[in-house]
Amino acid sequence: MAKMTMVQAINLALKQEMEKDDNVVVLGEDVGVDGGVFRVTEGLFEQFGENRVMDTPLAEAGIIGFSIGMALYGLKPVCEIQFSGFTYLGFHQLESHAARLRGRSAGRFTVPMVLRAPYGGGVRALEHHSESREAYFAHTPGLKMVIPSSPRNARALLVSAIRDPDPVVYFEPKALYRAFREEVPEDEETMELGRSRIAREGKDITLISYGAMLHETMQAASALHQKQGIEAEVIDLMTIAPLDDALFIESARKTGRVVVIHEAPRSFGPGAEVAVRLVEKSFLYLEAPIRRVTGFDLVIPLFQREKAYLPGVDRIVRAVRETLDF
Amino acid sequence: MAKMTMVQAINLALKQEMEKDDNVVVLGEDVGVDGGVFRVTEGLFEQFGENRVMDTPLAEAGIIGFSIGMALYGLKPVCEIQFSGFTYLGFHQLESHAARLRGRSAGRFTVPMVLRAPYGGGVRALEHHSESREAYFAHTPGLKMVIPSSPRNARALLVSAIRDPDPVVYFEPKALYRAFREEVPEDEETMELGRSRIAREGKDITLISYGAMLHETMQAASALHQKQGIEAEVIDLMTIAPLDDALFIESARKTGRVVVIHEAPRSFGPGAEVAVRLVEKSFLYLEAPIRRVTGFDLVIPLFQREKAYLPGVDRIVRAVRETLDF
Amino acid sequence: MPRQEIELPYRIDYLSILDEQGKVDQDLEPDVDKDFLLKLHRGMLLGRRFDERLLQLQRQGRMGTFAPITGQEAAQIGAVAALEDSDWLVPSFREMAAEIWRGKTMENVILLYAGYNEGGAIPDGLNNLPIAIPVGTQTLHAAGIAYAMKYRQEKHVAMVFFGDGATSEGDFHEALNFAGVFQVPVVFVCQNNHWAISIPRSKQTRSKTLAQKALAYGVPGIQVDGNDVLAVYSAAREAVERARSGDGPSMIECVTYRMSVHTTADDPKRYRREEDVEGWVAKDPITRFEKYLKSRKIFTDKKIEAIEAEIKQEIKEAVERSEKKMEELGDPLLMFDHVFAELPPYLREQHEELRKELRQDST
Amino acid sequence: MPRQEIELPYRIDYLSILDEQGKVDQDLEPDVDKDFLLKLHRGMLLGRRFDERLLQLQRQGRMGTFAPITGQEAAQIGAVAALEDSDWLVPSFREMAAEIWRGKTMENVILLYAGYNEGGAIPDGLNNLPIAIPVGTQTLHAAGIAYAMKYRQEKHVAMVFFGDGATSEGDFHEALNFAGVFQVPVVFVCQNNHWAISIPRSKQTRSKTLAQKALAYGVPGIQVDGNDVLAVYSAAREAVERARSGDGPSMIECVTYRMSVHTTADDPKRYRREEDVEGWVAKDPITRFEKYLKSRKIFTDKKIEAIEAEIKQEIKEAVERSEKKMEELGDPLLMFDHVFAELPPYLREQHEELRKELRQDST
Ligand SMILES: Cc1ncc(C[n+]2csc(CCOP(=O)(O)OP(=O)(O)O)c2C)c(N)n1
Ligand SMILES: Cc1ncc(C[n+]2csc(CCOP(=O)(O)OP(=O)(O)O)c2C)c(N)n1
Ligand SMILES: [Mg+2]
Ligand SMILES: [Mg+2]
Repeated sequence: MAKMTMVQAINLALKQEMEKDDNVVVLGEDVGVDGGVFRVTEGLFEQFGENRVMDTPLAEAGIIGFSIGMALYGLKPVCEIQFSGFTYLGFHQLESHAARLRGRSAGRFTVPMVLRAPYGGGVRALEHHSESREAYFAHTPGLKMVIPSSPRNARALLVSAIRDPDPVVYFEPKALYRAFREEVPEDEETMELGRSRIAREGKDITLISYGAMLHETMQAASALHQKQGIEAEVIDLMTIAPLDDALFIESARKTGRVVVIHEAPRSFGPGAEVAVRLVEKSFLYLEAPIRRVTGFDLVIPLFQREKAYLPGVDRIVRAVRETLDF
Repeated sequence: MAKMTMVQAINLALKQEMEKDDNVVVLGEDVGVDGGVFRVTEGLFEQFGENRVMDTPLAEAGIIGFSIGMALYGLKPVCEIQFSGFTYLGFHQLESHAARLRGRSAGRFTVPMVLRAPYGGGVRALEHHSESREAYFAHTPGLKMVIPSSPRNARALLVSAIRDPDPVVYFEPKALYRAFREEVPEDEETMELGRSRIAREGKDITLISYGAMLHETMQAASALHQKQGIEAEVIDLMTIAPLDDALFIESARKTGRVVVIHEAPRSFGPGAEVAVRLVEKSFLYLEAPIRRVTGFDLVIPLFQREKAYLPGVDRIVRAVRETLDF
Repeated sequence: MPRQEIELPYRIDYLSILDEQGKVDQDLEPDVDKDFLLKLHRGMLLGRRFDERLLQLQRQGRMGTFAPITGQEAAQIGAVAALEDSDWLVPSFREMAAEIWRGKTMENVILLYAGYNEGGAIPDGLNNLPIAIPVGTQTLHAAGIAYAMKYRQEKHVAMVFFGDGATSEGDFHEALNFAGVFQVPVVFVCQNNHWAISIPRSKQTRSKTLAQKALAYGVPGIQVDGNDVLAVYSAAREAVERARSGDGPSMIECVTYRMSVHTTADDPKRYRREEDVEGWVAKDPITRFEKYLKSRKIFTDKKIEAIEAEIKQEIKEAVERSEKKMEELGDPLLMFDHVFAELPPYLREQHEELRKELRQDST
Repeated sequence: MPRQEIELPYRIDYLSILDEQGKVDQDLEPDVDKDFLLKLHRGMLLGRRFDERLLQLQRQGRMGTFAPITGQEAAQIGAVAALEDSDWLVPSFREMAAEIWRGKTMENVILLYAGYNEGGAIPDGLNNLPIAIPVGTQTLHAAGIAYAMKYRQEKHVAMVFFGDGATSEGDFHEALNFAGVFQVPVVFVCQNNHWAISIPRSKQTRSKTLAQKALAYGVPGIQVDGNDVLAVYSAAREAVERARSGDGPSMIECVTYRMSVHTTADDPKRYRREEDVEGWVAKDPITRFEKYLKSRKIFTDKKIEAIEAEIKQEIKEAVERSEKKMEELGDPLLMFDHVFAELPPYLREQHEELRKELRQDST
C-alpha cells in the first residue's frame, strides 16, 4: 500500500491494466511523450511505446471515432479528451456510435472503450476548462457515466471501466487530482460500476453528491456534526448513469430529508434525476422538499468568481439547516 | 385565416419574417432548391434567391458555426439541421460559442440565430431520425429550447424565436408536421418564449407535456373525462428552457397530482426537471408521487417497436389512474 | 530565395479501362480469370435486381424507406472484390451490393428497412460493420479498425465507403488525417454519385476532384470511372495491396451516378432534370460489362437469362425468409435486448413496466 | 483514355523576402512607406514586451495561465497590418499582438487572464472577436462573418488565425469548404509554430505543407516565412485584396516557431530539446526586421531605446489600469450579467439566492 494522489492512482490503474492486457491502449492529445497535461499518463509512453500510448492529432471526434474502430476490432482503448469541455467536438461519435453499436449490430459488436476526461472547476483555468456537464452523457442511452471521488476509488473504478464490455465515460474531478493522498493497494482492486456508497453514516438527513463536491459535502457534514450534533448521511454516487437509486432511497427512507450537491448547472442536471427518483420511490417518506445545491444555470465564470459559483461548505450547511427546519 | 398544417405554418413564419427583415436568411442541407426534405422551406428559394436561402455543404458543425458568424455580423440566420439526431455533429458550436458569445464578449456580441430541426418519433424512419434529446440543449446555459405543439403556436413561436436576440434551438415534432390543420392568422402573430400554456383546464390532476406527446396527453385527458369524469388539466410547456415553472406549479397546487409526459428517454430527461421544480416549489401540495410517462432509457427502436416505446394514450391513462388512486 | 513553387509528393490520376461501349484498354486490363469476371457480373446484377425488388416492397408498404443503389454497382463490387474475407468492410448506407457480396444476408437487409432492429445483425465471422447513417462518421471507425490490425500485426485491410457529400463532414477530414499519420491499412472509397440528396457535386465543394482531397493528408488519391468495374477493381487492388504491404492508406474516388431517388422519401424531380439522368444511362456499369464479357465470349444471352432466373429465385427466397423472421420478432420487449451486456436496475424496472403493460393490453 | 494525370488548378508557393540576416529580396520588397515599417516594428516589439510582462505577472501569481506569443510576432503583425479597421479579426488564443494592433486593450488582456470575464469585453466599433479556445472552431465564424459581408455587399474582409494543430480539427475542414463553396472574403492565417502543445508538426499531419490543404477546397494556399514580417505582410495583402475584390478566400501558412511554453501550465522540456529552440533564435522576427530597418537607415539604436521606453510606459499604465478595474469587479453577482438579453425567472431566483448568501456571509 502506498499513499497516492488521484493522478498517481489513475496512472497505476492504466499501467497495471496495460501490463495485464495487451489490448489496452491509451490515446489522446499529449498523452504520450508529454505524459498528459495533468501527467496522468506519465511513464506509460516509456514503458509501453508509441504503439500503445499514442499521441494523436488534435481532433476529438477523431480520437473518439478512432477508438470506436479499435474497440470494434477487439482492443480496449482508453482515450483521453484533454478537458471534458472539448468532448462535445466528438459527442456525435459517442451518441451515435459508441452507445449504439451493440444494439445496431444486434449484439455482434461491442465498444469496450473508456473515455477519460478531467472535469469540473477549482483549478484557476481558462474558459472551457472547468465544465461539469456529466448530464449530457448520463442522459444518453448506452453510455455509462462514472465519476470517482478519491484516489482509491478512482483507481478501482477505472480498472472496472476498462474491463467493462460497454463504453464508459469516466470524468476525473481535476480539483482532486492532487488535493490529498490516500492509501491505494498495489494489488488489483476493482469496484462494480453502477453502485454508489455511503461515505458517512448518519440518521438526520441524507446528502447526495459525487466528485469534488463530495468533499465539500463531507466537510459540511463534519461541521454540522461538530457545531450542532446533526448526523448527516453522505452518499457518494460514483456512477452517475446507470444511476444506483437503491442506496440513496434506503437512506432517504431513514432520514426523510435530502440535499443533492453537484457543481453542474442546476436545471436539467443530475440532481433533478436524483430528486425525481426519490419522489417516484420514496414519496411518503419525504418530510421536506429535496434541495439542490448546485452550480447556477450559467456558464461557469472565470476563476475570480468560481468560488461563488461552486457549491461550498457554507452553502451546503445552509441548505441542510433549512431542510431540517422545514 | 387559413387552415394550415404545421409545415405550412412554419413556412409562413419564415416567409413573412424574410419579407419583413432582410437580415433573416435560411440555410442548411437541401433547404434551397429542394425546399427541405419535409418541404418546410418550400418556395423560399424561388422567392428570396440563393443568397438568402442557402443550400450548404453536408456539414452540421459547418452550418451552425457559419450561422454563428453570420449572426455575429448582424444577420439573423435560421439554420436547419435535417434531423435533430444530427445536431450532435455541431453540438460544440452551440455549447461553446452560440451559447457563450454574449457572455464571452461581456455583452458586445450576440448570436441571434435559430436552429430548426425536426425531432421525435412516429414517422417510420431509419435510425437517428426519431430522437428526442431536447434535454441536452435545455441543460446548456445560454440556449433557449422551444418545441411547438400546433400549427398556430409553431408559427408564432418561430417568429418570436427569429426575433429573439439570443440563440434558440427550435425542435419541430415531425409527427405533427401534417397530422392536423389549424387556423393560422395571415397577420403577424408572436408568442413570448419562456411561457407555457394551459391546453385544457381541469381540477383533478395536472398533466404536463409538449410537442407530439401533448396530443397523446390531450386524448388521454378526453378519454379520462368521457369514461370516468376525471378533469385533467393539461399544460403545454412549449419552451423547455428556460422552463416556465410558474404555470404548472399553480396548477399542481390546485390539483395536487401530476404526471409528466415526454418521448425523450426518462433518466436525466426533461420530466426530472419538471418534477424537481414541483418538489422545490410546491412540496406541501403534492398528494401523490409525480409520475413520468416517457420513452424508455433506450435508443428509440426502429418503427416496428416505436409505438411500444413512445408514450401513448393507454400508458398515460394508466399513469393518471394510478396517481389518482395513490 | 524568392517566391518558389513547392513540389508536392503526389499527383492525381484518372483511371478508366472499359469504355462506354465495353471496349477495353488492353494495357490496363486486369489479369483475372473468367470465373472472377463472372462473379463480378453476378454481384452487380444481384445488386441491381435486389434494389428493384426492395423498391417494390417499399412501394407496397411492406418496408420503410431505404437508399437505392442502381447505377453504382460497379463502384461497389469492383472495390470489395479486391478484399479478402478476413479484411473488413465499413459501409455507409448505400452499399447494399457490396454488403451482400461480402455475405450480409438479403433477409437482414429487408428486416432492417422493414423496421426491425434485428436486421442490423451480422453473423459471427463476417467482417462487415452494420450500416452507418450519420454521414461520414464511419470513416473514423475504419481508420481505427485498421490501426488495430496494424497493432496486432495482422495483415488485413479495412475498406470504407462514403459519398461525395460525406467529404464535407469534419469526420472525413479527421479520418484521412489519422489514417495518414498512423499509416494504417485502410482504403477510403468515395462513391461520387454526383448528388447528396439535392445538392450537386459542384456545390458540395469547390475542389476540381474529390480525389485530390487526399493530398491534404499526404495520402495517395486516384479518380476512377466508377461505372467501370475493371477500373474500380484495379484501383482497389492497388490500394489494398499498398495497405496490406504496410504502405498505408489510399483514397479512391469512383465517379458514378445515382440513377434513382436518394431514398424512397425523396423526389428528385424537384432538383434535377431528367436529361441529366439520361446522359448516364449510356454509361450503365452492367450493360457495359456485359458487352465486354460477350466480346470476350465469356458469356451469351442465354447464360444471362439463366443467371437472371437464379437471382430472381434467390431474392424470392430471401423475401420469404424475411417474412418468416418478422413473425418471430413481434414482441416489443425485444427492444430491451443489446443495450448493455447486462440490463441495469432502472432499465429492468422499465422492462417490467412494459411487460406488464403488454400483458394488460392483451387481456 | 488510359491512366492520365489530372491537372489541378493551383500550385503551392513558398514566399520569403527578408532573410535571417535582414537582407531583403528587392524584387519582392513591398512598396510601403517608412511610417508603416515603423508601425510594424512597434507592433511586434509591443507584442514581445507585453508577453514578457504577462509572464512575470503570471509567475507572481497575479494572473492565471495564458499562451505566450514570443517568436510569432511577425506572423501576427504582418497579417493584420493588411487589414482595414472595418475588416474583422477572428483570433484563436495566441494572437495577443494582433489583437492589440487592432485595438484590443492591454488591460482587458490582463483582466481576462486574471480571471475576470470582463476581460473579454470588446469596445463598440472594434471588429475583433474575443479569443476562442476550442481549437479550430473559430474558423467557421470567420467564414460566416465573411458571408454576411458579402451578403450585405460591404467590401470588408474577415481574417482568422489558428495554429498548425487546428488544421486537424473537422471545423477547419468545414470552414475552408464553406468558404470555398460560397467564395466569401476570408483569409485563413495558419501560424504553424511547429507545436501543438507537445505534438510536433510532423506528427500532426502527414502532408508536406499545411498550405497545400487549401487545395482540397479549391482555395489558393501559400506558405510563407512566418518570421519575415514583409513576406507575411505581402502574402496577406495579396489575400486581402483577392478577398476584397470578390475573388474569394485564401489560406496562408506562416512557418514560425513557438519560442516559449505552450501556456504557463506547460513544461516543454518534457518533449523538446533546447537545441531545437536555439536554432530558431537566429530567425527571430524582430531582430531580423531591426537589421533591415537599420540597413535602410530607417532607425538607429537610439530610436529603438526611445521606443522601448515608450512601450514600457504604456504597459505599466495598462497594468495599473487593470488593477484599478479589478477593484471594481469584485462583486460575484456580476456572473449573472450577459447570459441572455433578459434574465429568465429561474435565473433571477438563483441570482437572488446568491445575493442573499453574499449578504449573510458579510454580516
Ligand atoms: C450527419 C448527417 N447529416 C445529414 C444526414 C441526412 N442525409 C442522409 S444521406 C444525405 C446525403 C448524403 O450524400 P452523399 O454523402 O453523397 O451519399 P449518397 O446519399 O449520395 O450516397 C444526407 C444529407 C445524415 N444522414 N447524416
Ligand atoms: C478542441 C480543443 N481541444 C483541445 C484543446 C487543448 N489545447 C489547447 S491549445 C492546444 C494545441 C493547439 O495547437 P495549435 O493549433 O498548433 O496552436 P498553438 O497552441 O501552437 O498556438 C490544445 C490541444 C483545446 N483548447 N480545444
Ligand atoms: Mg452522393
Ligand atoms: Mg502550433
